[in-house]
Amino acid sequence: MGLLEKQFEENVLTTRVDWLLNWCRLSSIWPMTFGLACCAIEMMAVGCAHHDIDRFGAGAFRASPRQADLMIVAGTVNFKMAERIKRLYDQMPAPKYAIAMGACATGGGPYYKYGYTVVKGVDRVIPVDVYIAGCPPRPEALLEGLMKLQEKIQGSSVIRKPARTA
Amino acid sequence: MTSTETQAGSITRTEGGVLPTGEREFMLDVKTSDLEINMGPQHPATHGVMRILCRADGELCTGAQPHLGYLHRCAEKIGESVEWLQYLPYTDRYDYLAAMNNNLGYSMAVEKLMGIEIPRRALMIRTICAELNRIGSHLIAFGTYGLDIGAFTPFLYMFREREWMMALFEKICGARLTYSYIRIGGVFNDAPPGWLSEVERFCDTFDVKWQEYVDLLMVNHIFVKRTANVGVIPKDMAIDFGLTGPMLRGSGVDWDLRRDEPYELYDEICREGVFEIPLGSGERGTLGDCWDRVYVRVMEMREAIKIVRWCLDNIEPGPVIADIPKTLKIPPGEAYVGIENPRGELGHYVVSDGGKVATRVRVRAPSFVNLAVLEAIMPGTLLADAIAIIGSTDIVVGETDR
Amino acid sequence: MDFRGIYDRLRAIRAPGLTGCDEPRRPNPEDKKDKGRFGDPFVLVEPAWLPAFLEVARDDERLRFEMLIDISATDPSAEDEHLWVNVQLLSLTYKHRLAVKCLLPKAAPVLPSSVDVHRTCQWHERECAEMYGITFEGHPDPRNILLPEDWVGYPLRKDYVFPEEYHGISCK
Amino acid sequence: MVDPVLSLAAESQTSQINDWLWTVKPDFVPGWAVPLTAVLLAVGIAIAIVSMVTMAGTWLERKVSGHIQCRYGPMRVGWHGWLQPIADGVKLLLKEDMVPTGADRPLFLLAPALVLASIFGAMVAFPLAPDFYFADVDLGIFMILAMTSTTTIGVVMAGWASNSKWSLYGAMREAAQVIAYEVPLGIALLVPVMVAGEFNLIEVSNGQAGGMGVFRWYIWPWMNPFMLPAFVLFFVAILAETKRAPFDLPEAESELVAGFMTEYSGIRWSFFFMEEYAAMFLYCVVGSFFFFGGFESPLTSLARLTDVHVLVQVAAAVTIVTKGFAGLFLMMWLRWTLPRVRIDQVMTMGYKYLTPIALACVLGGGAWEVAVSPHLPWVN
Repeated sequence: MGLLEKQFEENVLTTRVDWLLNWCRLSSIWPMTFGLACCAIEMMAVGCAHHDIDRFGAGAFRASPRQADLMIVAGTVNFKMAERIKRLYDQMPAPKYAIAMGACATGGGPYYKYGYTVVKGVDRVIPVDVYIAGCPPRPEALLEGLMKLQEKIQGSSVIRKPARTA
Repeated sequence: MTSTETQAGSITRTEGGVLPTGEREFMLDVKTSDLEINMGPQHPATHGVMRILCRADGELCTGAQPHLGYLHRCAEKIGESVEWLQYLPYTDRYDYLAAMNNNLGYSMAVEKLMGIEIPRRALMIRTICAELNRIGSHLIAFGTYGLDIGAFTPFLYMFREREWMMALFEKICGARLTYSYIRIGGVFNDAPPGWLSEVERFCDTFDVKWQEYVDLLMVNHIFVKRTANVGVIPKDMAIDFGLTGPMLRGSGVDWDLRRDEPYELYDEICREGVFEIPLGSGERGTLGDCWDRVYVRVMEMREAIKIVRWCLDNIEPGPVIADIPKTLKIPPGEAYVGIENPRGELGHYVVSDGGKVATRVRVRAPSFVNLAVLEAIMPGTLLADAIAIIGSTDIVVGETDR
Repeated sequence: MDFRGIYDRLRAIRAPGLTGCDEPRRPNPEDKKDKGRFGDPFVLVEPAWLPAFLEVARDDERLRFEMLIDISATDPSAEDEHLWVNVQLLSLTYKHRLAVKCLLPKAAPVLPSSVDVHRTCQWHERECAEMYGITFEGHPDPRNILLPEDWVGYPLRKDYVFPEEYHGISCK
Repeated sequence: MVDPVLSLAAESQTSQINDWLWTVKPDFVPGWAVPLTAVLLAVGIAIAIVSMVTMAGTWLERKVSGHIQCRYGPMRVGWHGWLQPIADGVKLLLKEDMVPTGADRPLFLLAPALVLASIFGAMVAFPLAPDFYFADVDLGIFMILAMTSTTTIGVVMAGWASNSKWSLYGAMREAAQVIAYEVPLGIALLVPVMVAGEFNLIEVSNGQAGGMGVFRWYIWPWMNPFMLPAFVLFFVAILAETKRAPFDLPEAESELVAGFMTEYSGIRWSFFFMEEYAAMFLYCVVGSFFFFGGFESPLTSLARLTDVHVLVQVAAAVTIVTKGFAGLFLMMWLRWTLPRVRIDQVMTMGYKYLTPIALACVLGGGAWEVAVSPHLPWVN
């Protein structure tokens, strides 16, 4: 997309094309098989029959970061892991998204005060698109987070020039 | 026998068998270096964020070194920093698949120091919850093991039943995964109306489903071929490595804390002969192989159902928590309590100096101890077997790293 | 066998390094300050003799402590001059347990490794070493196990100061 | 015997298109543009078939796996998520094109193209209907087997060029596995070839037409009792050839992350996917040609009664595509049911069991053809 990306003025055609491309992106957000801690179990639950994240096209969990679009940071991040998370995030091809699932990934959670090895929020390492509260969040909350991410993707510009903010 | 010096220079590998004369000279010329492959921290087979450094000669794994600490969450430091009761939610989070059992272990350790009497109904509900959670934990262990072996679907089936169990726990305590329900002195609140009968319905359904799982995966020919005779842990090795739980029983050692050091109601339950302790027998391969370990877990699920049924039959109304103050001051002393977690002996060693905060909370995590055996049994297996072995240890990284 | 029996047996076979024992007791009603001592009894062992003690306890036919459940350490308080090393032993044969405690001076916390007696010690000792700064002499693989290799300080000591930042990630 | 490549030029669909193009060519268009257009059109059709099969395949895979696992699979994009493959495809197209540092760049870029090219090559020999084909290759089955096995080169290339140990493992496993199973696959196919007396897929299909209807399919024991074991061998072998569970070792997710495609992202990665589904479909089609009547089905017979040429062609096409997808469904069913076998078990099975059994089948089938078949009234 390199040549076409963010090259065009906003008009009827480009907005429709953008809408279509964004629709494709948001309908097929493939998460990475990557669980850290307790939240990972709820993430697994989301992938399973009862909640079935595959309904939204996001059920193709890929083990390799190269094929994933979404990194769900499900659990506590500590210093030893933070560097790996950064690396995994860098290995994902753009456009890529990250969800901080649960209190630990959002801001250290219950380990904030005495957790000497715990990173106080994964956003100190990688950019995060959606934060989900809960310890651990319910599967429904993760689905809600996915919806939020879809909303965010729908608003992004692909071939249009990004909207100027005053 | 020929031996080749690898390029790394550190490892001398000895080829088995006698090679023909010509080939021996040929092999002496060949310089091969073993491949160091890094499994994890993000790898589908490591069940979380563990890293295993494998040295591999082609498909053959010649050495393995687990690296932990990717989920070290300072649980023990927190234990000696927060108040006694405040630590309870942290116990949920080391073995997050069996949070009820963790609550139970910690509560029992503190109660041992306090020397208080727990109401009988509380003990009953505790046992029901702990055993249900054991089923849930084993379901995931079995399901993810299928995943390691390459069978995806049984995993989802097992999550289906687990989801019902989650709903049961949610009804009784409001949380799906991290319960903090079993408190020091009893349980947080009484079971809501109709809960016990729903547990009974769950037991009835589960018996049927259990048979399905056994048919679908446990006796599947490919599954048996993949797991039997793989990763054999002999009895003495199991004891030497301090293995507990299904890992130990899979090796044929008849040891279960619920029977041999009965705590809470298990004394009574064992006296009535409600449940049996399944042991590995080498039925499909060698004693102590992966299949035996998985078999023990699968059978334990059914035994747990029996215990739950017994509790449902014998439960009577009454108080569910002993009279304890809001801010606990635990008398000075030290106590160790080990309970039979789904993964083995979960020990809590607590030291109190008489204050509101513990001096020491040591968690003897079964996964941590069980994992150490990998270094000993993985060399000499195929890479695919290595994954089968990791899966059969059934570790929870939250617990190995705490 | 109960604790008394085990202790008597240990003395009878002259278990190496055995220096005494400690049992729970009720508080003295006359002494207001005495809160008593609750929980489990334990035996005290000279740190330098710990491996030998474990070996004897493992091999004695009346004790048979063949499984080592846990080795951990305790820092009783920041002022205390000693660290404790706590060992939990279990006999599968006789279904009894024993808690062992060694007192180590904080100034030089060194004791021999017990890996040759119980292989399970390997990881427990590594954890103890990184958390308390105890040196286990003769340990085959003395690396950090849970903490990163370049971690500074011994987190479970009472006087541990939390780090400000690690590899550029702020801890505040 | 006609050289497959020559036949492609001489009597293929492109030549049909070619002739038709000459008739509609305006005067100002130069003469050399006509064959070029014809070739481009044919390539377009081939790409369309491959991508349609892949799209239908991925959608089916997710739906089938979903329903096997008590869930629905994609539901939100279109009716039961039928637009999902399009969304996936466009998304993959929009992804960043990544070449890892340390990778062998030219090989890394070439490998997916080679994989895809080989499957297009194999597609050439696939007749969609008795009178609609790219090339009526006399040695059709040879062409397909030869072209599909060249994907291995691409896979090995990908594994090597990725500079990742997982990829290398995947590639080595793929090479070992494909070589081991090419043998029983080829030998097992000899049995129906002997029964049919033909290598040409259309002729094989024609051989199964006749008064007996579906009971004249070669799979039935009264045609040749060695056909059923041959089919089982064939099916197991194609599972291994297409890297499907229980033989998905080259991309074994729980072992090798994603095997030889670990380092591939975006559209390049989807090329491997297209190859996989197209190859699966193609092998299933080959299976239905040789064992399950090819174009023959009650539907085709019905269409033949009407004596409308186009209708017969359409019915035949529908039949063969349905049979192909039925095979695909079977492969999916197995994938979502069975655990994965180990590499040594794969090798043992291929070399020690399948190959000798396949040889025995050929011997038995051949003997039957020589000794028994001529005396069976329904065969002739």
